[in-house]
Amino acid sequence: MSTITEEPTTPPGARHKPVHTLPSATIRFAGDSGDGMQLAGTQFTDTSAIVGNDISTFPDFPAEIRAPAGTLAGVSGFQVQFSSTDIFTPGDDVDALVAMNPAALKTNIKSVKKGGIVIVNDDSFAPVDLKKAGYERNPLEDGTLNGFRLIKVPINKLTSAAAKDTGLGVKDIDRCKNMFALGLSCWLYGRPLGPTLDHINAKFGVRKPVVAQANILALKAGFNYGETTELFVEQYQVPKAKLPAGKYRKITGNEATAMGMIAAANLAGKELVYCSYPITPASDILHYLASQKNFGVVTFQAEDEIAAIGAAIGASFGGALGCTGTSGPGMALKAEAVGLAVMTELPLVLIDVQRGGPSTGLPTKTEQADLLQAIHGRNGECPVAVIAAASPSDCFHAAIEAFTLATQYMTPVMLLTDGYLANGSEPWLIPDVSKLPRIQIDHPTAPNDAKGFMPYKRNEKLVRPWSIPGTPGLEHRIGGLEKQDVTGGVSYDPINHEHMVRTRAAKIANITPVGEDMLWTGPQSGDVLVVGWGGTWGAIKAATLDLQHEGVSVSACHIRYMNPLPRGLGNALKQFKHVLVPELNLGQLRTLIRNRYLVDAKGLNKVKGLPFTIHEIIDGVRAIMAGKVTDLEVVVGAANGG
Amino acid sequence: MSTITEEPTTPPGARHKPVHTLPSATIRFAGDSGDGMQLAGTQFTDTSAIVGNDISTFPDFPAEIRAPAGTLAGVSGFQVQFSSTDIFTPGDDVDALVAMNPAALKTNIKSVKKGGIVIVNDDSFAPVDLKKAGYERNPLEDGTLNGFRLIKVPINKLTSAAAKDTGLGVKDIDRCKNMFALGLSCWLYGRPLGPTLDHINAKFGVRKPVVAQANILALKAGFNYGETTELFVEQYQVPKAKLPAGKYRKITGNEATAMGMIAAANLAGKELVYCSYPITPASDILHYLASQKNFGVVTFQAEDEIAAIGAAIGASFGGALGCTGTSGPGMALKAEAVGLAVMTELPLVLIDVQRGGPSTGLPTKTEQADLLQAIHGRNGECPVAVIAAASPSDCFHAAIEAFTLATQYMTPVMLLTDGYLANGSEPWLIPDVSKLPRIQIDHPTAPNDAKGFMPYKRNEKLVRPWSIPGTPGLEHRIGGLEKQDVTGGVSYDPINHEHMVRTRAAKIANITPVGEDMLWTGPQSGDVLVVGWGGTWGAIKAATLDLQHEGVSVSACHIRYMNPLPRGLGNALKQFKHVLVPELNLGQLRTLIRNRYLVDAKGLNKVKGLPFTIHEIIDGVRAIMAGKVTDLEVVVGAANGG
Amino acid sequence: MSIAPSNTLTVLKASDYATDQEVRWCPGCGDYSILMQMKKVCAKLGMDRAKTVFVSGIGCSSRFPYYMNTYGFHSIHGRAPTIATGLKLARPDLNVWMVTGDGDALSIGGNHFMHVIRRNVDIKILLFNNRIYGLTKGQYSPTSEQGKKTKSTPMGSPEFPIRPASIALAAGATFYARSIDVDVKHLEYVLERAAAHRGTALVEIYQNCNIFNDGAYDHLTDKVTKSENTLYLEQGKPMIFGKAADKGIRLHDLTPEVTDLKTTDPDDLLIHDEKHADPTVAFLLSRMGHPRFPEPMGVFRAVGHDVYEDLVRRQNTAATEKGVGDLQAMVTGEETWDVA
Amino acid sequence: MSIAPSNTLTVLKASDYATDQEVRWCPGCGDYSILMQMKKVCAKLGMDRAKTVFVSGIGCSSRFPYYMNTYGFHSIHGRAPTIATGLKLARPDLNVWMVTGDGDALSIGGNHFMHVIRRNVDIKILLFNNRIYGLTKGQYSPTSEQGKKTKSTPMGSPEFPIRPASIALAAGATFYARSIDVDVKHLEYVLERAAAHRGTALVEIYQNCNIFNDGAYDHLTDKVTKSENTLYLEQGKPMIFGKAADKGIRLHDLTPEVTDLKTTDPDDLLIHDEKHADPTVAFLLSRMGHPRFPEPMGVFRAVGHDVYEDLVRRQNTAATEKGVGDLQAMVTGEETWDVA
Ligand SMILES: Cc1ncc(C[n+]2csc(CCOP(=O)(O)OP(=O)(O)O)c2C)c(N)n1
Ligand SMILES: Cc1ncc(C[n+]2csc(CCOP(=O)(O)OP(=O)(O)O)c2C)c(N)n1
Ligand code: SF4
Ligand code: SF4
Ligand SMILES: [Mg+2]
Ligand SMILES: [Mg+2]
Repeated sequence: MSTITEEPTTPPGARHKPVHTLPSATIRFAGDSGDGMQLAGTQFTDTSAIVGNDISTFPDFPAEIRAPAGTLAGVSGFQVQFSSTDIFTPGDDVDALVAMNPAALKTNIKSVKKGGIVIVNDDSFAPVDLKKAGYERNPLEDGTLNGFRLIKVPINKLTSAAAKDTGLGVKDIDRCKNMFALGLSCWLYGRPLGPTLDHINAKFGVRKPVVAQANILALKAGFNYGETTELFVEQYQVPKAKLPAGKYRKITGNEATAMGMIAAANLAGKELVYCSYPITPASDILHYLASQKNFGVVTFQAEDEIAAIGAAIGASFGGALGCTGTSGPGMALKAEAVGLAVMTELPLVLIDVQRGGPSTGLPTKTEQADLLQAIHGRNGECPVAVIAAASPSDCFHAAIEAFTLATQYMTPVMLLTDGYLANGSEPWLIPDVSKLPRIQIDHPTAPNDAKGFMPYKRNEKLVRPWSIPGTPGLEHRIGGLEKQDVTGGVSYDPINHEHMVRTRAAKIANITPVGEDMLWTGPQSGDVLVVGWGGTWGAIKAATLDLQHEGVSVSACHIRYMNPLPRGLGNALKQFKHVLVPELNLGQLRTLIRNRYLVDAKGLNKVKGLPFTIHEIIDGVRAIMAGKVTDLEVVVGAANGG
Repeated sequence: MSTITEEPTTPPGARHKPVHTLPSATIRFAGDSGDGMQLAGTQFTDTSAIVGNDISTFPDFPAEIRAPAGTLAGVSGFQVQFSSTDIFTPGDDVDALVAMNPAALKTNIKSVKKGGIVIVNDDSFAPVDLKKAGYERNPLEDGTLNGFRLIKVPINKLTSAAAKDTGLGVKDIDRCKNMFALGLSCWLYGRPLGPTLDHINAKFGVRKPVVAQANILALKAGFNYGETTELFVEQYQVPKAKLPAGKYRKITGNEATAMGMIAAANLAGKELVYCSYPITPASDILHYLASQKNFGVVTFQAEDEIAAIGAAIGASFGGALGCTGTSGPGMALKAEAVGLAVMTELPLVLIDVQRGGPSTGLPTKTEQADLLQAIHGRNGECPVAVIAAASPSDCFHAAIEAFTLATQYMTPVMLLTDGYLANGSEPWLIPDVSKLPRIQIDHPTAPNDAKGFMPYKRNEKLVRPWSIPGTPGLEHRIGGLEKQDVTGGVSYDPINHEHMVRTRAAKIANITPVGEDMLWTGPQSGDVLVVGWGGTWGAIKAATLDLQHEGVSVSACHIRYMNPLPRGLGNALKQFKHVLVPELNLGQLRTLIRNRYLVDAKGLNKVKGLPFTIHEIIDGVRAIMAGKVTDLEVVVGAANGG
Repeated sequence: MSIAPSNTLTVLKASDYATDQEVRWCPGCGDYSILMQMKKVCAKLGMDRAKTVFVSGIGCSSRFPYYMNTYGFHSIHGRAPTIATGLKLARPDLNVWMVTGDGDALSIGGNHFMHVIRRNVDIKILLFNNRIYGLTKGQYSPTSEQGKKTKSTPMGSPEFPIRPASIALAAGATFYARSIDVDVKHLEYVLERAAAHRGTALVEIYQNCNIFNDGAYDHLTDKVTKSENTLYLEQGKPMIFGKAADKGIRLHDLTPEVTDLKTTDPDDLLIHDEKHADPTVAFLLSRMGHPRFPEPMGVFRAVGHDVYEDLVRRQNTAATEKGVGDLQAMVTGEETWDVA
Repeated sequence: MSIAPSNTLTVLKASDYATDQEVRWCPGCGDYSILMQMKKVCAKLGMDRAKTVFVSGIGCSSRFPYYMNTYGFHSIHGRAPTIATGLKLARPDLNVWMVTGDGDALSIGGNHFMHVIRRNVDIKILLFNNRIYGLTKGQYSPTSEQGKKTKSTPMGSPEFPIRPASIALAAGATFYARSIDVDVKHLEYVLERAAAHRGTALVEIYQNCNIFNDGAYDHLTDKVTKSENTLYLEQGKPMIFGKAADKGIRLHDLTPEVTDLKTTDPDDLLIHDEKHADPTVAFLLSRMGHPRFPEPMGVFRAVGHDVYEDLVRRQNTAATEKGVGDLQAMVTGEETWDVA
């Protein structure tokens, strides 16, 4: 942990070249899956965070484990925006692209700003490399890159030159390329090498000193290369951001989700039993929890998603906090068992880290198309509570809220995140856990009725008691057949069935949020209200603020509680001329809003496996204000599939 | 097959007692699961149909195979309305109840009209029988039945007396009780015994002549008992209905569905491969199809519902008509695989015979709560076509339409029926199959593009070719990962993904119905429009006609195409002051309508595992006209689960 | 898992394990006898009702929990093993019994069945094998004989039946035993043995469905043929059967064969060893069946082995010994920075 | 099922079975070799590309169909057996191959795997067993050894590995063979044998995942230890192995044991019989494994047996012989009445 002094870090190379100060900048590292771009990006991010910038990252990797070297399919990218003001997205366009090979250049050049910097590894543009990337001619020569500031660097040669004396093998030295690129990037944006040096030493220092040395040499060579060569005429710096004071860390959505679950168990004085079957992009939650066994966390890698939810239900029946996590296809498989949890009214948390669909779809890409599945995807009238996290760090709180609702209302709760939140990261003002509210849970120990124990005798919130095996005198039996209210016996009585269907619905409908059910940006009335949910919060908020600065009468209402919808929402919607609902689907939240409030909400829908850019939202708002509703209406039409 | 002369059948016993003519009557046979009530009811129905009445039946049996004799759980009932006018439901209230034991009396007496006839088997009202049914005192004596026309008949004694000389064992003779009750009922309503005699002879005549004889004696004894004793002061007759001329049969929804599937295969010149895992109330479709192997029907009883849909998809890929049928819980399990069929754009028909939910719910009861699951119950944007049958015989046409759409649009099609349609029966004017339209299917035999075969090259309806293995030169590979349009190759390209998501949506949105997408009762404008779907058609139509006769400005629009919704619907809704949507759920169609058309449709919702009565619909319409919307709105609130 | 009552010392009778729910199986169903024997064993072992849980799937057999006055969970079709696994992971202290049918366990639930056995979770499984789908009114099941005519196979089932014992042993079952509904003493013995086993104990119970598959086991119940068709396995004893105990089982060219004791050297007979480390001999028994062989009854295999939830819990203990988790430390993580 | 080309007589080369798709496995992955051998065998047997279909589930291994220039279906996780079954029911004339992984076949797909084998559907199954989940980046699988440290088990897997061969044999497999990715000749031989079998032919292929489970089979590939750890099964031959062919397998007290040939009577050695009617011996082989035993390689079992789709189709034929279905008659039914 390093502390930062008040005076801004002066880049060490700053004496030689003019230094331009930027409010914020976005850099993307792109190369082969084997080129270590994720590591370079992460290090650059950590360094930027440590020097006090606000940061937001977007890693983007292929579905294949390791597609053939040099091919378009094999390109792995890592984008980070670092800023002196607070930011909410990894940035729309890239100021500087580092492309380690032609494939990386080809797949990423479109995102670079006109006039942006493009650093390419000159040594990997041989005809064979170009061919692999499907380039007829060499883009470095045929003018493809006119309008960009192209900087060709023979990274292979320079790296091996730098590390040749370490005695490390050619292959291993070659692996240091990413450190050279990182060093160069650090110089360009005046980032200190310290944090990376620490990281290298921590990782290899003891076990593989030679490897450590080689990486360090490459890193420094890259830095010095920027400083000494004439390729770069200027250098940049991004002053630290004015973030609220305190201790920060960087966090991804999956980390936050896992930590939130452990925190919830801790706050409830319960054991967490996490049951899951691996699936991208949810697997890391299982991995993280499996490494926290000293918190009494039990992880169960089940034989499939159905077994996972079954085990979670069994754990909840036993009195633990049962939870199951997956992604879209896995959630589809759990549908029948969710019904069992609804009928037995047991606490259960289900996490859906949404990815591109339908079917196997785009496993490593992000999307928001599982909302209606979460709400309607089961047989019968089968209501559950649904919460959606708005940012990587929000996953922590959303997870705690999910467990709080599940146990307070004896109901399954779905927590929706997505691939963008799961893998993206942001700085997080570390919370003081002693300040987090406890989760109060009482298991009955004695009969709750003169006639004996009544497992379905409800409290004023229509919630039944959570009585667990091992309690003498409360022996009872539950199951998936319709239950008689109060007694919990099997009942085929028509009146009781209607009563129970409506009771289960009312219990969910009347849930009182235990966290913010909507996040507002701007006043609660005006011309345009942008209503969003989930991982699009950052882009929508940034766009809304930009427009507000321009004097546009626009506000944003971001929904965290998808079911039940926020109490005030219906009224809030009516305070605006236009309602725009941007979603990474064909309009799922929109259908809920239109149905519930009969408000003619319009959709701004994107289904590309990618998050919104700020400009896409801004353009959407402009369009709707300009009355360009019919265009959007086409989208709306498609959205309803009919 | 018997033909009917113009003059109404005069009941043989008519000479002795006054005969009242009724426009229609409703009788219910109720007894132990072992009492053969389903058979008695079926025979009474067949006879009524044969004498030319319109009929509608409602069998209602317990979830247990054979619950303990005499208990409430073991009661099995069969209700039939027979009429001289055309009817659409098995009748609201019962004119005559035949109760074979106290449990049957207790569970059914509420449905009997004030002043209605209650025939009880006096021999089964011993204290022990009363106890089993939970009667403190004997209802035949304590005045419980004041206001009904109670007729006590010692059915056991009379039956054994009638059959004693056959030499049949006591147990077997006892089994003839239902025939005695049937005979008595036939006398009461002037039904001929002929059809039942034919049935008995056909069933036992050869194999078990003694059993046949005993049944016949009991049947006749029952009939004569009515005629000779003074218990009955009068007799009734229900003249034949003015049904369109032609040859009729009785048909249940499950029979019609299965026949429709075979017809579809036949009309398409294809083999039907039906893959299913048994589940109530869908199993009979499998049973029926398994007995039709001479139509080239292949039936596959899979290890579970997922295997069933997987096999159906495999069969479709092979060029057969793949179909899978189940009920709600099974449909939930198929969700992931439906996505695969959507992504691979293969024809597939899924049948959901809806039952009471959620979870295992009420397996033998009816409900309409799987509509939103059918439309939204999958991960990702995953549109399929959804059709709902309106009556038992309509299942035949709906099944043909489902296969037509599936093959013409290369898409999964969900066909929704329900337990009420599945087991209920009605007279059916037998169609001339030679008049049914052929289903045109073309499998490509040569490449469809200069560059070779393009499996995802679409026609003007956005439909890809159905090319099947075994065709030289068209070798290609499909799967669940996002497909590149035209080539069908795996594609992670953002633009292509959005294009494909919208293309799949548009393909479904633009489907042209191949049958009636809505059924209208009354003018297309007025005060109240009752919008329904599925098995509630009969009750809604009957109620609407009744109200129209009273001069109420009400029409009914019954939707058969749930997705895409009928083209004209949006406009039609706006031609009425009020829109009422009666559903056997908490408002699922209503959410679709409100979302799509922003019309403030109100719900009339019943979730009792039972069909609507005509009066419930009538009252609903009256309520909405009387401006009692807030009451209904409560229902609406619950409907949205939030 | 302690099965002795923690909360009481009063001795319980079989009837104390009955609920007020009326039993809703068909009159004459084999399930009644199994229920009775189970209650007897509970009483005999003085099982703590509060700490005992019966988990089931869906089927006639799966109604079982409603009739036991313990904790119970009547879940969904085929998934009981998953619920029982989660329950044991959360509550290793509970005495968990699972009740399932041939369809529930081997058709829709086959995979979970295999995996719970493989993991050797400490639960007792009662598999009611009536070789038919009872609750759905009589379709063939994975254990139905080939050619069986049922509602769904009017021309006979084209499928080859599966042997639950073979699958279980292949999955590494540490305990497998077989009995039959009507042989109450034997059934009681087997249930006791299962209760005493630590790990997954599978008891396959031949059960007569007198409505849809009546007489499926007549060869094993019929007074006359019974003893000719049943081989009672006894630990350490040679495999002998027949009313006159005049027949035995020996191995010839690695396959079992029935031999006449008059003409056979007793030492050639197979000796039953339920503790055999290698499951192969038990597997061999699982292949024996009517009509070629007598049906082995009793405990095929009972070996000690680590229990899944123990191994899982040990990891928590080991990790915790290195230091109980500190929430603030976890949330803080390794790399942090301060903003003043 | 005819596998000889119907439409052409031109001789095809292995390369003719390759698609234009670039192969996207990691460099060094064992899958490459399996793909190559498969293409060779296709060419050698002159398989008709138009009539051949590769069906797979999800996993690295399941990408296989994209690389075969035949018809192909890359389905969803664990469900390939169901799709293959439906395909064969509709089209018995097709030559259907299924490709799956240890997770796809034995974890999520375990039940379908068991049932397709039980039914003996005429498909060939290639099970790529790398004892890890490759595509999801390295979690343990049902075949991973106990104690294995993976992303999801940092303290070691608490599960007991399953033997695909044991499960398959318990389910009644009519053909089971085992080979390994790098032993190309042996793999080719085994694939040919599978192609020749009528019914479900399961081929388990030990495959190295050099990214997440590198060296899982070193004991079988390492020049030095290979022959000491491998037992090549040959029909009718005694089970002998070792570089110097100096060791054998014999049965002692019904369990296999390794014996030194110098001190053993050759007649005591087990003789391999893949045609043995009773699956018990094959089951015994399925339990043998490193380090206590050499790993048997080759064809464990290959017996003839009715094929599912034949039995199903025969019912259609039989029914049709009694009279092809008449649609009008069916719709009309037995009981009708006329309204004038
Ligand atoms: C998901 C699902 N599929 C199908 C069913 C219908 N179903 C209920 S029990 C059963 C099989 C019962 O057979 P078995 O397990 O042998 O139990 P038994 O009734 O014979 O005791 C089936 C298919 C269901 N309830 N749920
Ligand atoms: C329903 C579903 N659950 C989980 C996944 C994630 N997933 C894809 S492949 C796989 C396992 C792969 O292991 P294996 O079958 O051994 O194949 P390998 O990659 O090792 O060849 C998993 C868990 C998925 N795609 N779909
Ligand atoms: S159907 Fe068969 S198994 Fe079910 S309760 Fe009746 S007799 Fe028992
Ligand atoms: S991850 Fe392993 S199995 Fe998958 S392609 Fe790479 S090496 Fe092969
Ligand atoms: Mg059964
Ligand atoms: Mg694997």
